[in-house]
This record gives sequence, structure tokens and C-alpha cells, in this order.
Amino acid sequence: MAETVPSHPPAPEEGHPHHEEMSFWSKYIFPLDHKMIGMQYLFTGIAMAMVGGFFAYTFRMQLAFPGIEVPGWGLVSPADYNALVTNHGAIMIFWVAMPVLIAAFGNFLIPLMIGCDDMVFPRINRLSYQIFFLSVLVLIASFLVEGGAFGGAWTAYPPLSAKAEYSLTPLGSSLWLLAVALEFVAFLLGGINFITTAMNSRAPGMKMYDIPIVVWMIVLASIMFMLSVGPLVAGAVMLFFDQQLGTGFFDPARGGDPVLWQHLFWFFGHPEVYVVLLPAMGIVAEIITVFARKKLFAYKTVLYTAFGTGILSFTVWAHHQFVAGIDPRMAHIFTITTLLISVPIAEMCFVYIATLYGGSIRLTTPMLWALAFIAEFLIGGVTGIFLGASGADIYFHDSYFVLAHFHYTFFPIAIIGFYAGITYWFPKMFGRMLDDRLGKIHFWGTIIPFNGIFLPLFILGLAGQHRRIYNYEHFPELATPELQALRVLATVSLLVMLGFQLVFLVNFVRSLRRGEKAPQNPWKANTLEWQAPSPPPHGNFATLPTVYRGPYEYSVPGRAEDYWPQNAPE
Amino acid sequence: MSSRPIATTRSATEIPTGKLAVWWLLGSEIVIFGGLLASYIMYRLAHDAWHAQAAATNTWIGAFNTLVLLTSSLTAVLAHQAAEEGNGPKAAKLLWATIGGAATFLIVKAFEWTMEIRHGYTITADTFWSFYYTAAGLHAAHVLAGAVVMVFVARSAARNQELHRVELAGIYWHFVDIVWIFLFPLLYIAK
Amino acid sequence: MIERLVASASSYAPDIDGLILLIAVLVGFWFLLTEAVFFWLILRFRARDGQRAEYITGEEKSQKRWITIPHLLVLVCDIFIVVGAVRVWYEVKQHLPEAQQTVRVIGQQWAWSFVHPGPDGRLDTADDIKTVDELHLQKDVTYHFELTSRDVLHSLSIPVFRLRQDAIPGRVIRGWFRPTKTGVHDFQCAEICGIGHGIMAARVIIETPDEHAAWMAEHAPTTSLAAAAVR
Amino acid sequence: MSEHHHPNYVKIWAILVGLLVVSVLGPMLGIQIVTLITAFGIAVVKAYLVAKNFMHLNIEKRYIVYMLTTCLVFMFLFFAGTAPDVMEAEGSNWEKPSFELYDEAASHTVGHGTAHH
Repeated sequence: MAETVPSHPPAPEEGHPHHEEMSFWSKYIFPLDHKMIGMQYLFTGIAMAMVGGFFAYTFRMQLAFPGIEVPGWGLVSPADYNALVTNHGAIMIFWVAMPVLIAAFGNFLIPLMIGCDDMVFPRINRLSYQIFFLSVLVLIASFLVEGGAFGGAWTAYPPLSAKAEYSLTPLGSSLWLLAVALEFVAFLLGGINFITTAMNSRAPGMKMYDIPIVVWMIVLASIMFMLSVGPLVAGAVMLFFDQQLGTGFFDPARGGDPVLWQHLFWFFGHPEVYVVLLPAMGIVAEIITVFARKKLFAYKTVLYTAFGTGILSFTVWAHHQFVAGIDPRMAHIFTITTLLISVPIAEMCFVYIATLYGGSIRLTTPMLWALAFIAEFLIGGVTGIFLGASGADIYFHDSYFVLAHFHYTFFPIAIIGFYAGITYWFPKMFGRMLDDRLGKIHFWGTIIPFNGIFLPLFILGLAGQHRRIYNYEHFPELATPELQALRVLATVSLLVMLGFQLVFLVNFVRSLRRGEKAPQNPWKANTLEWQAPSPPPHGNFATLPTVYRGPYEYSVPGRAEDYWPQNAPE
Repeated sequence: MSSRPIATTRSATEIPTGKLAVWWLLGSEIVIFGGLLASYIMYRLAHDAWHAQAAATNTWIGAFNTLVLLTSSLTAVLAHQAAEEGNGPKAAKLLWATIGGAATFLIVKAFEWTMEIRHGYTITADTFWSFYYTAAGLHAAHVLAGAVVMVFVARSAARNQELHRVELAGIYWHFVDIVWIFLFPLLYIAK
Repeated sequence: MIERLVASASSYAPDIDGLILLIAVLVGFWFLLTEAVFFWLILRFRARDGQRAEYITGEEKSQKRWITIPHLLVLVCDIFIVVGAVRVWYEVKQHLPEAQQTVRVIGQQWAWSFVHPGPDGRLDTADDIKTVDELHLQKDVTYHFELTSRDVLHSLSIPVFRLRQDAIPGRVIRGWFRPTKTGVHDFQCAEICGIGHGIMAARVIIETPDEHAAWMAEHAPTTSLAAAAVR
Repeated sequence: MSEHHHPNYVKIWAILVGLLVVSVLGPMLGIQIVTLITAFGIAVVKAYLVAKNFMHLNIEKRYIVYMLTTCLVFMFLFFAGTAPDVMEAEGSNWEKPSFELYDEAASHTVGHGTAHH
């Protein structure tokens, strides 16, 4: 688009030569630079992760020690408990995983990795963040209004979510829905930007198969988000009208059907899992190739499996609804498609593992995170088979087994993927190195308790315990002391894990101020972002690069160096 | 460094960036309207009673509005042609005609809705009417947005600036037209 | 496997447990194998001084075999799992065996109400026994249930039967179970239904024929009305 | 793009208006199959004409068409997966008494609006 205005924030007089210092306001608050917008998303995401983590701490304390005064919150009432679990889920997916993995890394990496100076629509990019920020404010407001925050689970199934007389949160549910809808708009705008940038603005010479996997993955994720979210946007409007105008879209007494919402929701909700999974997979691909000094095993296969996963993921949504009242005959179809999707995902994991073969593996902090992603995600993947198989899901539906399963997928995605990415790109983002020793302490202090939280929950699920029940003492048979002990173990593990996150924060803040200065290419990586200064200035590259080869040419025989930057002519 | 990012000037796909973005925008709009209309069709086929409700819609007003939108699509595409020929002022005039079509559409719609609401067919009268107002309302919001965008495009086109934007606004406008082409039989004709 | 954690008291519970075991064996094998290979590779190919990594594109057929063969084997395992899942699903959810008795289960915020057919064995007659939060069943009788909800979504969950089914307002869903052991077990709501979701507990009481007859005699409305009239 | 031959836009507009007239008049015959064809068949034709000639999809890169088609295909997929539950009043082991009750009640309220005339 031909902009007549200068693309970076207005120096007061137009046409004035740029490069004078931008004001704090235009540099950090209303930036147009893709890197700064990425940082805004990153820090907002981290802040929201703290909120989501605090919620998890609060309800896990209630579960382990029912009825105690949770330090920092107080007594957890049933309404509190519902609101906490609802918003923990919504925040971790919509306000942590998506902004951090797609928006923050996408904004920071796409222009750098494809070798151009910015996004194609810098102002739409800024608008996207502003709408996202507004959605955060609306979400926070939903906690402060009369009646309290929405507590109908992140799936917001009507009629509970549609009528105040059922949910008892007349304003909270509408504000929650509004916040989610605004978040969707923000990511639609951001997604269009990512897609067009990656399609059109690649450096000269960068062909389809020269694009780094992480860029492919973020773009595919944006496309999937865009194609899946539409029906839910329509559904959100319908639900909002049900809440505020009193229409009957989902009211059986007025010709509606509550099951329609479930389809609208999961038609989005299942692809959404892959929307956040793919970027994390991309981050891992970048890291394992660099630290194994290996070419990615079968680059094209990775792409095809990602495409296959993307398309298949649109055909599996009703496996979330096996026992939710859908026609039993439909369950057969969705079982088959669900088990089919295990094939491309398994293949992608195999490819990553095969990449390690013959490598020269350096266990730096980012590499540890990337490897942990694969190891832990496999647990999430294989336990998903139990739930995708309709016959077994009859027992597991809505149990702690489900909860443990998707935390074994979402935790690797949102948390391990984030830490892998941030420890890997920190030198490029901020121009300083993170402390490796603290990084490793933080790694082990996170991974070990993480398994301590969720492995016991598999057992609770096998024993028939359900999610979203604030106190199990009403079920004398199911709430045995042994099971309660597992619950306590999970909660203690969570406390330990949260404690170790302080190590990361200390490391982060200290390294920002006093870390060792980062060289341009500390990891000896091939991709273009490492060929720009650390941190890249506005405009990224002194001269925009030309690309000569694919991103994973490591250890090419006959070369003195074991890496070969994409933009090196020889 | 020039005043705008070099990113905006590249075109690896050989489709201008703005146009590419509009196509993706339309892709996301297709699924939004698609989800809403799929829901409507399911309910419609499930409920025989909706025939009777739909009988109360005014086919003639709907048909008139279809004519208005079709005609405004024609002026939009003629504006695009004029812009391609480099005739900015002519493109601007044709765009203003399109905006006039949008305004006519919205005024007729307002008149129609007022009448219906006065007769008791409010958004909560029946779930058919809930769909009627939601689908047509969502569409009307797009008409309004398109008209606002075209005001800006027409003003710069009149000065022979940013002529490529005439086509982008046009593509969006034709999409709005197509949505109405489907809404018209769904809401008005099938009785 | 599951029986050690929670009793198994319906005719199809062993089938569901068996399916879960089948999946556990199949995916457990792949999981352990993959993790073993994964950790072995990490240990085997640690960076050593003076040794460079190999250059393997993975695009050649002989190399791709390492991916495609396991992937085909995974597909074969998937087929076994699909067959098992479909069979169990058909048995539990789709094909209802002839019922000896039918009970009605109604969820509402935040209680379960049950309608038992009473001594005449038929619903919607004067001797129906209505209870709240207590479902009385007779051992070794095949029951159909008619599940619905008065307000929001609820979900019938009886872990000892290995059974879940959501209750949806405006919709009646039929299913079946056949209790095989006597005892008193928990019956939960498994779909969030508002602030009382956590206390929406009921009990399922499985009785011998004699006990069940005695309970029925005591609670059938006609008898109690008659008794009240006499008094 | 400017070198390609423009279709006669006014002629296409005239065809569209002609189709509109047919789609309004067709249902007046009161035959259901004619209504379906004239209403929805013609809507598809009209949409095709607008997309092809006005939006110039005929000379656009192929993958734009593929992308838009994918969106439509996904919507059909959504419909196919959802309709067996939402559109039907009964199915395998379930039924929706609410639909019957609603249809009965809704057809009684028909006169409600017209009564004000």
C-alpha cells in the first residue's frame, strides 16, 4: 500500500529527515516497528501468563486443601472456583499461547527471517496489538463487574453461558465473550498481515522451500485460525444476542439447539490446538537443527505433514462431543478422522527425532527446552489416542485424564515452546546473552515438577474423577485418601514449579541489564535473522539480504565452517 | 531507508500486496457468513413453522435492495475500469455513485426494519426473526464499512492518488453484493 | 488396570476396560520405543571435539524409509484401535439391547431426579417412584435410561459403569446399562452447570432382587398413599 | 492487468437484473421445486457472474480461487458434520421434543404481526 505518511511514527514536521530519536511514546507505546510490536505482545503475554499461573495456584490450593484460606486470594467459593478455572483456560490459550507463540514470535521473526525490513501493513499490525490490549482490559473488567467473572468453562456452553439466571454472572459472561471476540479480531488482522508478508515480501532468491520452518508454521497457523474462527465469530454474535437481547438461538424452548454452539465452538476449537502447536513445532525445528548442527531431516515431509495436519484438523472436531449428545453414528466417522490425524503428527515427531541422528548435539538451554518439548509432547500425543477412540472416551470424557492429556500438549506448546524460543532468540531480541547456568536450573526446576503435576492427574482420571469440581468430598466413594494424596502431590509440584519461574524472571531481568553483549550470530545459525545486528535496528538489515540456499545447510561436507548462512553468496 | 518499508514494495506472488490482503480478508469473511448461514439453514430446514414467519418479510423491498446493490456493483467495477485508464476523477464520480447505492440500501433497510418492528416482528419475536436481523444486520454493517472506506478512496482518487485502491474497495464491495445475493433468497424468497 | 482404582459394575465395563488396555499396550509400545530411540540418539550423538555432524538430507528414499515404515506401522495400530473403539461404542451407545426396565433421569441445577417405573414396571403410571439424588437399580436387569435436563447441560457419569452421557435440555437421549454387582456408588454431574456443579452428587444403589422389591414396596406411591389413608 | 479485454460490464449487469426478476417471479408459481431452482440456483449463477466478471476471479491467480473454494468447502464440511445433530428432530437413540413443541407454538403466533395491519 502506498503510504504517504512516513512509516515510523511521525516526527512532528513531515518530510523531516528521520533517524532522529523517536519519543518514548512513539517508540514503545505506539510503535510501527514489527519488533517492538512483537515485544508488546511478548510482555503482555508474559503478564497474562502470570495471571493464569496465579489462578492455577489458587484453585490447585483449593483442590489439595479444600476450604483453606488461600494466601493471596482467600476462601475459594464455588463461584470463584468456576471463574478461576474458566479464565485460567481462556487466558492460557487466548492470551498466552496465541500472543506469545504466534503474535510475538511471528512479529519478531517473520520479517527478519524472510529478509525484509518490516511487515507489509505496519499500521494494521499496531492496530492488531491495540485491539488485543483492549481485549485484555475487557477481560480484566469482567472480574470487577457486579456478579463476578464468568464461570461457565472456556467452552462457554449454552444455556449456562446464555442466561444470567443460570450462570448468575449477567455482565461477566458478556464481557468475557466480548474479550474473546476482540481477541479474535486482533488475530485476524495480525494473521492477514503475517500471511501477506510471508507470501509477498520474501528476500530475492528465497523460494518456497528456502523459508525457515518456523515461518511456514506461523503462517499455516494463521491461515488455519482464519478459516476456523469464522463460524465461532458468528456463534459469538448469536450467543451475545442471547445474553443481552434475549434471543433464542441456543434456547430449546424457542427452536434453538444448545448443541449447535458446541459444533461452532469445536469447529474452531480443534484446529485451534494445531494453531498453537504448529508454531511451537517450528521453533523446535529451528533449535534442534542449530544445536545438532544438522540439516532438517526431510524438510518437504515436514511441510507436507503440517499441511496434512492442517487440513485433517478441520475434520475431527466432534471428538470433543462424543458423549455430548451428538448422534452416535457420527462418532464412528470422527473416531476414524481423529486417529488418522495421529499419522502426520507422529510422522512430524519421527522427523524431528531422525534429525538428531548423526548430529553433533550441544545441550545448551534452548536445546534442552526443544528436546523436552518432543519428549513431553509425545506423552500428550499418545494419551490423545485414548480420547479420540470413541469407545474409550465414554469413560474418559471430562475426566482428569482429559485434563492431564491436554496439559501434556498445551504445556509443551505454550510454556516449553515459549522458553525454547525465548532462550534461543533472546540474544537477537535484546542484544545480550542469557545466563546459561541459571537457565539450566530453571529448566530442570520446571520440567521435573511439571511431570509431578500432571502424571498424578492421569491416575485421578483413570479413577473416574471429573474436572471442574471444586471439592470432591461430596463423593465419598471417589474421594479416597490415596487420591487426595495425589492431588496434594500435584499441588505441591505446582508450587515448586511456580517458584522456579522466579529464576527465569531474575535471569531475564538481570541479563537484560547486565548480560554479556551478544555477538551477531552467537549460535552460528544459518537463518537470516542472525545475519542482522543484535538487536536489529529499525529497518533490520544494513543492506537487505539476498538468499542463495535453504535454511538448514549445516555441516555441509567440504566447507571449513559447519554452517552456511542463507545469504552468503559463497 | 525510504519513508515506507521496502517490504510493502515486494511482490513475490506477483499479486499486489493490498489485493492479496483483501482476498484473505474475504476468505475470513466467507467463513463468518458461512457459519451464520449454515446455522440458519439447519434451523430453517428443521422448523416448518418458519415458512409462516418468513411469509411476513417483504419480497419487493428485498428485491429492490438487490437491484440497488447489483447496480452499485456495476458502478464499482466501472470505477475500477476508469482507475485502470488513469482517469481518477471519473473513478471518483463512479465511486460516489456506489456510495449512493450503499446509502439507498441502508435507508431502505432502515425503513423496512422500522415497519417490521412496528408490526411486532422484533429480534426476539421468534428465532427466525433473530436470524433475520442478525444476518441482515451483519451484512448491513459490512455495507456501512464499505461505504466509509469508499469515501476515503474516492477522495484520494479524485486527486488521481492511490488509484489502485479503487480496485480493492471494488472487490470488497462485490463480495458484500454476493453475500446479499444469497441472503435475499434465504430470507425473503423461500417462504 | 482401572478396576484397581474403581470397581467395575456394569456388563460393558470390562469391554471398555479392555479397549483402554488395548490402546495402552499399542501406544505404550510406540511411546516407549520412540522415547528410547530419542534418548539414545541424544546420548550417542553428543558433540565431541573434532567430530562434525553428518550431512543427511532425508530426501532420499533409503533415508526416508526410516520415517515411512514406522509411520505405516502406526497406521496399522490405528486400524486396530479404530476397530476396537467402534465395536465398544456400538455396543454401549448405538445398539440398545431389549430393556427389562426403563428409568428416567432428569438433571437440573443442582440435583438429579429419577423416575423409577414402580411395581408395574412401566413409566408414566400412578405407581412411578420419584426420587432425588438416589437411583435404585436391581442387579442383573437390563435398564434403558431416558436422559434429559430441565435447564442447562448436565452429564450423567457413573464411573463404576464406565458410563458418561450429557443431558441436554429439549432433548431426550436414550441409553442402557446392566448392573452386575450390588453396592452403593457415586453418580456425578460431569458437565459444568453453574456454581453448584461440585455438589451435584447422587448415589446409585444396586440391590439384589429381594432388596429391590422391598424398597419398591416401601416407596411406591400407591402403597404409601393407601397406608396414609388407613392411618 | 490493463491489457486484458474488459467484458461488457453493463451487459453483465443487465443479465443479473434479468435473473433477479426471474428469481422474484419464479416462486410466485407456488411450485416448490421451481422456487428452489429459481431462488437458489439463480443465486449461485448470479454470485458466479459477479465473482468472475466484477471481481475478475477469471484472470486472478489460480490459488486465490483455490483459497476461496477451500473456505466454502470447509463450510460444507461444517454443515455436514453438524446437521445430523442440529437439523434433525430425532436420530439414533435421541429425539428433540422441544422442536415439536416449538413448531406448534410458533405456527400459532403467525397472525401476531399481521393483526396490527
